[in-house]
Amino acid sequence: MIANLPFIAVALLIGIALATILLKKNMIKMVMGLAMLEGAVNLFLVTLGYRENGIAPIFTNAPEGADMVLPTVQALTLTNIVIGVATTALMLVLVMVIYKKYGTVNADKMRRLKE
Amino acid sequence: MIGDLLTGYGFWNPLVWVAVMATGLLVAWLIWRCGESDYDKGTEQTKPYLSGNDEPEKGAVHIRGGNMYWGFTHALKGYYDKLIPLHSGVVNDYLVWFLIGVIVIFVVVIMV
Amino acid sequence: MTIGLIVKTTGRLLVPFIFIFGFYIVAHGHLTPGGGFQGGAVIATGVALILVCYHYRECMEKFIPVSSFKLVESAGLILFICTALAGLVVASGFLFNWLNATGGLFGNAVAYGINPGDLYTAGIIPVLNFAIGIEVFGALSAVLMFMFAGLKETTSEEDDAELPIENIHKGKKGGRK
Amino acid sequence: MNVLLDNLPALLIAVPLFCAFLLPIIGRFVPKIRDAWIICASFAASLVAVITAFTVYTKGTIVYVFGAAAGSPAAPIDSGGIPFRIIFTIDGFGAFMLLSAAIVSFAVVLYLVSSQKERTGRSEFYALYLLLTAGIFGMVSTGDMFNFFVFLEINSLAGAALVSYHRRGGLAAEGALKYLIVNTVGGLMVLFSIGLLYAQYNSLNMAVIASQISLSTLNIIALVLFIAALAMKAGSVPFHFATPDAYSVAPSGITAVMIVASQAGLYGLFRVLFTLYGDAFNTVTLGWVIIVLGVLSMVIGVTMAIPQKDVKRLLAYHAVSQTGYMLLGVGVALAVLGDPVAMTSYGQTAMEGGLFHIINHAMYKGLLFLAVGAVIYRTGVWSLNKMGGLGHNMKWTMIFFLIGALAIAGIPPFNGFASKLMIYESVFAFNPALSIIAMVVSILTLASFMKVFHSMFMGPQLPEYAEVKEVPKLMIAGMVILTIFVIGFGLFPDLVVNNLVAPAADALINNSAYITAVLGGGL
Repeated sequence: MIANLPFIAVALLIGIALATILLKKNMIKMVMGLAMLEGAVNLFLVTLGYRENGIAPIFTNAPEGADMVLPTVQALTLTNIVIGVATTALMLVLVMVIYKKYGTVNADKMRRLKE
Repeated sequence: MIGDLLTGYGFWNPLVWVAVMATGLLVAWLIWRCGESDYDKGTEQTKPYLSGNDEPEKGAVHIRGGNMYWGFTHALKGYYDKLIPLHSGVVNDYLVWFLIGVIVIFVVVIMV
Repeated sequence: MTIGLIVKTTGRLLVPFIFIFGFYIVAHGHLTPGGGFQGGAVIATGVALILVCYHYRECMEKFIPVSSFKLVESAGLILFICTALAGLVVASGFLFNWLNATGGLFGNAVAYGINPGDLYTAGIIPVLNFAIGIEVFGALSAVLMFMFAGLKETTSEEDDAELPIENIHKGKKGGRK
Repeated sequence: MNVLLDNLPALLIAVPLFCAFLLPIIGRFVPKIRDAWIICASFAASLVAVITAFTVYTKGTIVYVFGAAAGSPAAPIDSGGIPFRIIFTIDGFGAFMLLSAAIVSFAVVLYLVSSQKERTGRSEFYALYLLLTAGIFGMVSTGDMFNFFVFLEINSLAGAALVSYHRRGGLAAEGALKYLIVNTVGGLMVLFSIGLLYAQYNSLNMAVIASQISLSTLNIIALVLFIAALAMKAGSVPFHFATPDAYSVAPSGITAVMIVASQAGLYGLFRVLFTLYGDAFNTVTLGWVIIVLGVLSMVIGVTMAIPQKDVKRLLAYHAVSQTGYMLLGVGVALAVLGDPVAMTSYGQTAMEGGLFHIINHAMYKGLLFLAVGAVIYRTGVWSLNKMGGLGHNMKWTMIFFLIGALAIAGIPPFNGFASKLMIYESVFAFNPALSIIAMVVSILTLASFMKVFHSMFMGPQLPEYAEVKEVPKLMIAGMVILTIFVIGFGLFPDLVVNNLVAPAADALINNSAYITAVLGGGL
């Protein structure tokens, strides 16, 4: 049970994030939902690499025979964080431009491109 | 032979097609040459005849894009009335469609 | 909008420490948790502090203009790709660790067993960390500056002249970690 | 020279990135050589891609290990047969996509250099363009799942930033934001599925996963998310909504490259379906899923295109519609993958038709977008209702547009006909109704392009467009390159199919060849 707790948290986070993205009309809140979705995926990846009683995977700090957590997933998470920063920043800038030009950040009003 | 694209049933050879079309055009042109030229340039014959009316302004005779296929969209009105509102332009709806697609594909793959 | 003298002075005093801490994170990226992106981001928070303490216009006049940050960003990226390409020239492999265990720059061999770690190891990895640190520092600072610029009411001409340029800084950071 | 030839896959990424990173510096200090630099850079990148593709076609699959000496095996001896480095695996299909991306990206650069002359922020624009190119090249050549995700995100980010470049009163930002949000959700779903696969097989390498994959619930969830997310990148119904929004507001040259970028998503979809999940699944069901997606895309895309008034939006809906043909052809091949008799009698042809349509679509849709962009460049008008009589002043543009329109409608002897014929005949053997739908869609495409051609170029010269001139020579040059390929592929389809498309189809059908190339038959 306790080992599955992070996965339950991942499921909850994905649920909350999807609800935010699908239901909120404010674009800033949608961007926040996307960031939360990204956080959920990051948590999922990090959890995959956890091993019972594992230590941080640092070569020079490792005692003989100690279990380490997997470093690969941490590298993946880090990369995803970097990508997430870029994505979020670009989305926020686009929202800023839209706010300047349309005077609103409401998704229902942001529909000059349709049909 | 060069240019033969086998399609399972038969083949398609664009080079032969081009040669046949070129021959056909050549023959047509030769037949057209044989006729006698029966109009004189610069006379009434070359002007458009619109039941005796004057030629309208240039902008007025061009059929604009929005007026074409009016009949087509009108005939399929029921279909278009359903389809066009789906493309609502609201980004939440786009993601709802993504979720629906995921669920439908999942159910299909699991069930079958 | 004016900012008080206390805030300005405190900010000015704190910034060097933030920079040094960021530099430490970058430099120890191959030994402890950290590395180029994290360190660069920490350094960029120093820039953010300056931006908050001083006004955007004032920053542009007193400190460095935003176009310099773009050059810094480009320089970091070029250092990264040149290090990677040098592996191709020196040792016939893209991103080959051609400095590792050669005794030269960052060229010490890693000792076995528990030890505090030697900064002078790992070959090109610290070099790449520095490259990314420089790049992230430049890019994030430029992003922050553009965003601060966007907060102000600007005339439509300024608006058209400034904003399209900023898109570049979002697309860049995906490729490395 | 040998060093360069040994490291072609690395150069594929390094050349565009290096040139892109240097662009802001060049733009700051020596802006005069910027245009020459971007043309040279794009030429170099395309050249590397073409040489790589040529090497793959002549010598077989390339496996390149990053960080190791060139030519070292993917799985080092002391690693227990598991490849742990980032690996590029370029087989026939990857080479085929590289070729199509290389041609289009170079043709578009010539066009952009001329059409962007009066715009601001060009250094960053071209840097992003090269980044997008690198993203496409990376997506189609990587052999590592996570690396694929990274390039997918680079592709989406650079694409969205480029879409928002010409602002048009906020419209471009709106299109870019929708495109980016939708693609970010898709990308995160891809990453989630990669996590699911990594949890089970402890590897990110496609070949390792493919050699061990089995039919479990987790794998089905991952597969469904892959299909939906990558179909969204490719712009297939019902995930297509953001595609027309983004394509219609992007600068015209960029839209032509976005077509290739979306096809990289298609590459990922086929790679996952055939190579990764190759033998583990009931491919009949999956094949029908893809076929249904394809048919929906074809029909809804073309029927939405007919009433459009914005010319670029109309073309974008046609892009959705044409994606359906590729999905249909490859879907039929997937449905009969387990049946050797059907596979040899028509499955192989359907596959080749679908793949051939990918490169054809990149060429003629690129050409159409460039031609329409040329008209917009001179008139500044997007609406079909306001155009007319431009054929008097823009004769070359008209000819190129006509060639593209005939090719997309499947009129012989252009390239669209060859691939569509292969799809019709093979799909007819599978299920006649699907083939008839495909033909009807083709007719509607022709009808729609009649409308565009008539309302743009035909009719008397309108007074408001009396001053319109032909576009500059470099823009013409970009269109000429694509026209050459449209006509050339149309006149010699057998050479293209036998030499370029058939190896790609074989690479997809025999996923064991892919696995053996990476793992060396060890596992």
